[in-house]
Amino acid sequence: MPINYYIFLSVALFCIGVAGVLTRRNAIIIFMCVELMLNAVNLLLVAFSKMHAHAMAAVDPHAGIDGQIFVFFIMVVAAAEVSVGLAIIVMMYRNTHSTDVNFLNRLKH
Amino acid sequence: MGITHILFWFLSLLALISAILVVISKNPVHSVLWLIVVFVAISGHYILLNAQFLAIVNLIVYAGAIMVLFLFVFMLMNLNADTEPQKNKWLKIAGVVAGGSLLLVLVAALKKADMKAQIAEMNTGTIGLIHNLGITLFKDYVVPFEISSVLFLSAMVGVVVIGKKE
Amino acid sequence: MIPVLLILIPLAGGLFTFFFKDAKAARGWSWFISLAALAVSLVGLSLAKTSPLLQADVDWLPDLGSRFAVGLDGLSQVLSLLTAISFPVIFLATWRNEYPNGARFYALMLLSQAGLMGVFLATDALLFYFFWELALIPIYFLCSIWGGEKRIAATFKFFIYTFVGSLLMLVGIIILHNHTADHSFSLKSFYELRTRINANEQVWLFWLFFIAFAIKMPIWPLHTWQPDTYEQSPTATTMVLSGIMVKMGLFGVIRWLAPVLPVGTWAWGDTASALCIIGMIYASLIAIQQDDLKRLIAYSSIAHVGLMALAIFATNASGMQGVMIQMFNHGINIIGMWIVVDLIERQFHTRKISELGGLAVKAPGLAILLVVVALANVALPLTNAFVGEFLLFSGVFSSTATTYNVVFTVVAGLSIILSAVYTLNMIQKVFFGPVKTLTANAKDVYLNEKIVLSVIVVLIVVIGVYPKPMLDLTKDTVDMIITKMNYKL
Amino acid sequence: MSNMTQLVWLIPVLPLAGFLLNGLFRNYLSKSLTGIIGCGVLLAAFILSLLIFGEVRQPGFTPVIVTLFDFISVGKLHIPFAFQIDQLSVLFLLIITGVGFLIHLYSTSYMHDEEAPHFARYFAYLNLFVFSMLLLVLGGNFVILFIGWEGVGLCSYLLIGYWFQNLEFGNAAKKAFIMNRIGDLGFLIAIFFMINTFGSVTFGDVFSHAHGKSIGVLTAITLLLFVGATGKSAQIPLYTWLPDAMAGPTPVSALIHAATMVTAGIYMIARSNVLYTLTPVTQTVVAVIGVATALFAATIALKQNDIKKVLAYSTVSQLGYMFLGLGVGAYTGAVFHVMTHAFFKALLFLGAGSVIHAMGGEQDMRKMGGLSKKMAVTHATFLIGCIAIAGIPPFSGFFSKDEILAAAYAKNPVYYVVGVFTALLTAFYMFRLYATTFRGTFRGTHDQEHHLHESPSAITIPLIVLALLAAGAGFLGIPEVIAPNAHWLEHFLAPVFAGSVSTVGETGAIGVAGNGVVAAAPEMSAGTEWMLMGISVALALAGSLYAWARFSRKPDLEDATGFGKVLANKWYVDEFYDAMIVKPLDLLGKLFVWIDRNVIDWIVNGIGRLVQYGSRQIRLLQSGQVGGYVLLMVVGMIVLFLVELFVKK
Amino acid sequence: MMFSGIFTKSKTAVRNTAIVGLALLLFANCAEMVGHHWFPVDVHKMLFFDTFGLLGNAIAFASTLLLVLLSGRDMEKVGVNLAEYFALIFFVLCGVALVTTFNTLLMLFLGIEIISIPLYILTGSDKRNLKSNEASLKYFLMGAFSTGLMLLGIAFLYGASKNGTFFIDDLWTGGAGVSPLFMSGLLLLLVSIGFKVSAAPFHFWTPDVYDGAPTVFTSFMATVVKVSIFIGFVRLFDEAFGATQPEWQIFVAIITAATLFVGNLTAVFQQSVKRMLAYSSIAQAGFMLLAVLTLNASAKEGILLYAAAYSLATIGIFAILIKMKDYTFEGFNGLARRQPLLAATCTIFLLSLAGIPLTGGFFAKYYMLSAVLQTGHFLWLVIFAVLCAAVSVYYYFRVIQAMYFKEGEADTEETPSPVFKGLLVVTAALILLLGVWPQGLLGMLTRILYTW
Repeated sequence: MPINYYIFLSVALFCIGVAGVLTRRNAIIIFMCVELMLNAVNLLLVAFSKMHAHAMAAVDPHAGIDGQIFVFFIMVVAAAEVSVGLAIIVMMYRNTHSTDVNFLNRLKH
Repeated sequence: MGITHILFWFLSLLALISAILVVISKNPVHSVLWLIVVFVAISGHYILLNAQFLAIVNLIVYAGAIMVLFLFVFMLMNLNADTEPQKNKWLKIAGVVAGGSLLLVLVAALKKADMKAQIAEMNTGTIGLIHNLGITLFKDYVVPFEISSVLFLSAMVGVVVIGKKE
Repeated sequence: MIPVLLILIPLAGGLFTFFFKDAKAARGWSWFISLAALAVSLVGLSLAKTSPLLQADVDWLPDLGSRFAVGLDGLSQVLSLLTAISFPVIFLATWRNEYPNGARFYALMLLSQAGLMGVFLATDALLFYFFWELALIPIYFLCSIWGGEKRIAATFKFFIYTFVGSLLMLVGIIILHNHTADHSFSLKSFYELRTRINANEQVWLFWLFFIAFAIKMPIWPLHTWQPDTYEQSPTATTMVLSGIMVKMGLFGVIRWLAPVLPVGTWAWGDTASALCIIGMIYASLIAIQQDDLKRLIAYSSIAHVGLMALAIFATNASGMQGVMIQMFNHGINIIGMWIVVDLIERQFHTRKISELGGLAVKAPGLAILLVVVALANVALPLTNAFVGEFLLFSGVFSSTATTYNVVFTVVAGLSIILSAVYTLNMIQKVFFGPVKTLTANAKDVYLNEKIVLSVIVVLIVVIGVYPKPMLDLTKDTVDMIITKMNYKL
Repeated sequence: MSNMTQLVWLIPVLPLAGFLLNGLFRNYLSKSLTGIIGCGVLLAAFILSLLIFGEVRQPGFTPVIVTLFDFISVGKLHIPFAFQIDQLSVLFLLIITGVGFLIHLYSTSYMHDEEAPHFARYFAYLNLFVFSMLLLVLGGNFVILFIGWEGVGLCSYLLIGYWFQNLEFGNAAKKAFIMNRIGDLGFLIAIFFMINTFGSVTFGDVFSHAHGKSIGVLTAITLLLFVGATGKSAQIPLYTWLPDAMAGPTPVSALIHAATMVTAGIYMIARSNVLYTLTPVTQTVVAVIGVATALFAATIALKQNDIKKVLAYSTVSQLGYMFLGLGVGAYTGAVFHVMTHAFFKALLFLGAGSVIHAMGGEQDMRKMGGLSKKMAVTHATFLIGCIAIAGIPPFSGFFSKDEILAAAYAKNPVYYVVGVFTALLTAFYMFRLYATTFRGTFRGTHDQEHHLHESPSAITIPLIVLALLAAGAGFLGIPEVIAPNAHWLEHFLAPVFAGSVSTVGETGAIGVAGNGVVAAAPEMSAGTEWMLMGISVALALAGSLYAWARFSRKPDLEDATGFGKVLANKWYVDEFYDAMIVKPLDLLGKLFVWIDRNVIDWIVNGIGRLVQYGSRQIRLLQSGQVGGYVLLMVVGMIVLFLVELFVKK
Repeated sequence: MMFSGIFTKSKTAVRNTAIVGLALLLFANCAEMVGHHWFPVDVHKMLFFDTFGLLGNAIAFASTLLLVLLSGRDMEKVGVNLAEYFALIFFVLCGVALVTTFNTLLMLFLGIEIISIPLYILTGSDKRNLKSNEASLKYFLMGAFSTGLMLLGIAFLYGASKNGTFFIDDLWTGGAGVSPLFMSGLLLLLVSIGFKVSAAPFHFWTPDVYDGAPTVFTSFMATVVKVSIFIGFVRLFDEAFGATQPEWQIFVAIITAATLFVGNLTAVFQQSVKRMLAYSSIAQAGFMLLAVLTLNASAKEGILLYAAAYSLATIGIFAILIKMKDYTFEGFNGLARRQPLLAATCTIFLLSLAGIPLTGGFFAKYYMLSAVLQTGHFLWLVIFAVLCAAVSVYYYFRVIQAMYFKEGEADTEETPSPVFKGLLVVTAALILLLGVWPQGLLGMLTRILYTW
């Protein structure tokens, strides 16, 4: 499968995520969109890793494995981020019974 | 046009559509569910790419743990469609436009790349297998692995700091 | 050795002065320090020009190619002497002024002296820039703490104005530094640059420096900070500003611009000269309109400095020689003027010319001394300024650097007449005429002021009658600079 | 005894010493002591000058240069502080110190009412003046000359404004100084021209190299010098300060504004006669200006009622004569007239002073009259003065004026006609003055009349001495036609003007013929000359007698009307200058003040304001909305990509 | 260390252990520099401990130490969880160590994450304070977003690399022209790191977060974190993209200009000193970006010098700021009367930030400018930067004016302890030393960097 497809697919997903971040006001949804972006990247990485594996198959059987390892680490980080992020959101919710980012405008100018 | 191709297109479409639904659906819970669909689709792609390990992990960690966490939070705050505040139209449009144009420029930038020749090999190759990954992870990548433990630790401490009653 | 002392004495003395509790003690101490500096500079004068004691060159930042290099040649001799003379004079003249927590005042004054000395003595571009800023900071504080009611705004404007200029100069210095053969800041390798930098580059590099110097002098139309600052700052500081700091600009051009970028200087000579001349006439006409003594002197100073700058661009020995001696004279004379203004202000709490009058009846001593200083201000023969302006004008007239030399001379010459107008007006309105109620019970000068003013008068006359020593002092430097300036690509 | 000339530096130093003594110790010296110092130094200087004169008049005397020290030396230019002694300078030495001494003497009594410190101040100024005047005439190069030149200007400023409490006087002083400055600027530029052309300012070098230099440059130099002269010697257009200068004490007017300072211009041009002889254009200018001034001032003098003003304008007019002389090349004649004028005009001023003194400060002739009975000496001497200035033989005025007129005729009859007409006017207004003052009946108040008295000897003695000189000085220059080779002054000054002689052939200018005999032009027959003399004498007599007769009977007391009014108001020249020069400059100054505040400074502050405004606007980007932030981030990113795609190449 | 932090309860003990720990860390680091490897760990080339990075570490650790010494007490005011705060700070330092010495994109990514996540917490650590919460949430959301960008960039680079690697020196393997994939990845990385160092137009989080966060942690973020990320920034662009410099220089130039412009201009209008400092930190970042732009020897020396000078001055000012009750400019009125020492040191810090000679700030700026001028291009940028510096004088001197020339009401600040004063003096002295005779630091740097 040509790599371009994967590139465009994940870029598309990524941009949908971006659009989500831009259009939604609910902090959690925004955060979910970010997760979407991350997954798009993951997909791309895996695709690339397979691409390299294909290209280098003759030279090195393990070529391109770094990509998948990296995905693994991304998941790790994402998990950590989620925990922290949700904690922050909950804290916010505790104080202002809302998760609407537009209410976050005490700090400006 | 073999089965892989069909699957590929199917999964891609599924992913894209449900991703869009994630963004546009009013009810946050629905968004979560659609997101899960996206993840599943992506895991499907992993399988196509013969990266079983990641596929599984993706399902377990994302579609499983993380999304449940999200849902949990939603329930906690019992948010639903009507609580979802309306963003003003212009900013919404601006957002869509911006996202779209980002897509455009990225595509435009990458289109010039002649990767036609480059092929991502499908359902072959061994690098995606737990065995190989494990070996690499614990040989070459042991340091980052340990580091990531620090990361988790910090996350833990952080959550404690925030969550702890005073 | 000598130059190092010249910088070190005021610096150390100033820092030490911060710890004084009692203003009077601080005053005495700082006077003593300034006298010490004067003594040192006199020693420096007495030494032979080739004496190794006049140079000092210590490793400072080898990696940047910058050294702590200071030296006394004719030019810096004159200016450091001026600085060294001025401060004791200023301290003594303002002896009776009371400053809230005065210790700091005197400390800052000494620091500014150190800075000024550094500027005039440095033979390393980076060092020069260092002191250039250093001289500014204390002055900034002096003006803003002890100044008049609109002081903060005025001095802040002054500070930013000059800071912009000096930053541009810094850029210029760095560029030149990159062009030097041995990647050093030393004056010597800067003087070799005129062969290494091609014409069209010199042409724009010129402005990076000239703007900085023009702001300092100041040259029209970059002068508007000056009257406000002079008006607002305490008179002692104003003396430093107008007596010495103004010379920093001229000095900069003579030492760091004209010989380093001769082609650029030639290219813009006429433009700069035109600005100077506009400034002279403009400032003189405005001075005639002024009712505030300080502003009047401020504008007259603009006119005088304009003439000196004009003569620099004449690019010949007599003009340059005139600048050298006139820088000294102008410093002395204008300080004399300020002293008188200070006396008047302290007595009558006004600087309005229209409110004064008939002082000569009550304070003949003051009147006579002022008249002499004022005559020097209009460059009457046998006063020091005549020698200076004579050389300046003859330099401008016989300049081969421009084709407009005659025009320049004639137009600039008008300022001679105008200066007579405003100076005489001032004398007239302040000292002559019937006594007014305000001046009815005026007191004459006290001893300390009499001494100071007499010193100044003596200097004025002596240099006016027998300028030879001064001229000989700067002769070699002048020739050196002129030869460098006459270099053509 | 050639060592005498080496002592020349003493001559200026003596008055300087007097100045310092009187100036520094003015609070401690008694008046008499002050007076002694003041006059003593002058007397000493006079004696020294006499001795030197004695040396100079030896046949075959060559000019002596005494260099004191090196004043300014830059590059190739060397300006020594040097004195030059030759016939011309010695002549002026004598006039200055001699007349100066007499006037100092006079002042001791005239200024006696001042209290001690001011009395001392007065003499200090006077001495300073003499000092600078001596510098002026002794200076061995143009720069030293210029130093004296400005020095005398300063002193005249100080002395005019001597009574500084009176703002009027102060303004007059200021006017004098500034108008002089205008002239000085010309002088200065002329000096720079010389430096450029000759590389030196020493008389010797300049004159010896003058030949062969381009006429254009020489013309420029001479014209600029002449500008200086018009300032100092009160010629059109810079003469208006002199009448106002009468604000000063009368002796000052006598010394500075009649006898010495105002003749500096003549001295300077006579000194540089070589240059002028080489530049006919300038000569014409000088002559025209001179004769015009003479006529112009004379007309004004006709209608003045202030006794000193009349004399002032007459001075201007006489100076005009001298410049006419210089213009037509009769240098000797000019100098001759300087001398005689010094005598009789000083005499007249001092006489007027004596009158004013007697009248208790009254200066208006209309309040005088019939003083001849009360003040015999003053009256007699004053009459002599009048005759002398009117040019009636055998008094001095006749000889000097006639020499000039003769030369003028030879050059161009028009000059002569105007000159003679002016002579007529001179005679007329002088005798108008005389008659109104001394003849007829007294018109002042009663206590004035009661106080009328002859002045003390300190005043009368100088009057008498000057009267004698005014009467007799003429015989130093007897015209050729009257007595061959009797023109002593001619012979005496011959060496000074020798430079011009050599050029007679080339330029055909009237100068001195080879044998040093005055050349009222070879082609001018003795007959013509007698005729000319006759005409001028006749006119002078007519004018004076008419005026005497008319104004003794009924002086014109009522204000002038019609054309007379114009004259009385001095042709409104002051008003003209005020409107044309002073006012515009004032407006310009105001305009600049406005520009300074509202344009230049506004721009400077404007930049500051601009920054603040920008700050206020740009901070609105910081909306506080995460959405907005991210949006802007994305936009920024897009921009970067666009640059990558399209701009960057 | 961290555990000790978590388990002990006495605050002083915690702080002391922290200080000791930091000292040890610093010492170890310096030892590492001079070549004593005490804990030899095989990092599989994931990290590369070169002098540049280690110096960066040293600066970061040292300034943290200084920060703790100066403002350690003030952390207690933030909340009860002192130990945790210290723990989090140490995590950040761990991340810093990674970012300054990373050798693969993976490590860079991890490092930045380890830096960020604790910072989200620290920002929000003042839990009852809505501003703090808000700041934290904003920081988190945008941080996560930028992480996404960074990852995409990394992915692109991975794809573009010849044979699939994350090692920064293998990313670019020469060849004719750069592939669009590579270029896009590079741009995305530029954006995301630009976000971290708050370069315009990716700086918007900075003012709000710095303003909202507890001042102690603001100080920490503005100095240690920012500086270390800059070290990483230079490292990345030097190692990975050095060869392709002409391709991306223009972008950095644009970003630099924007940053200088926005930072300086916006700071002018601020009323709160804290927020002003936030903007000023953006402006300073603009200057540091010049180093990234040029990447020549003097840029590398310069960035380190800049890091040191900037950190010292900023920490000092924040330490003084914490003592003030009122963060507006008026709060500083007449400080010179009441606390001459504070005012004096504060003045020195401000002068240093403004880049006046005799302070470290001058040489910092000097290096940056000369670095650019050596390239012979971008004169416009230099002039622009210089003018911006002139603008910066405006807002820095407003504080000085308030302190010296204005009359203020009594005690708007708590009286500082002598120890605190002493430390301030030391800091100021350090800055002056850097300003008068930077040879000490510079000499070492140049000697090393020319060999490196």
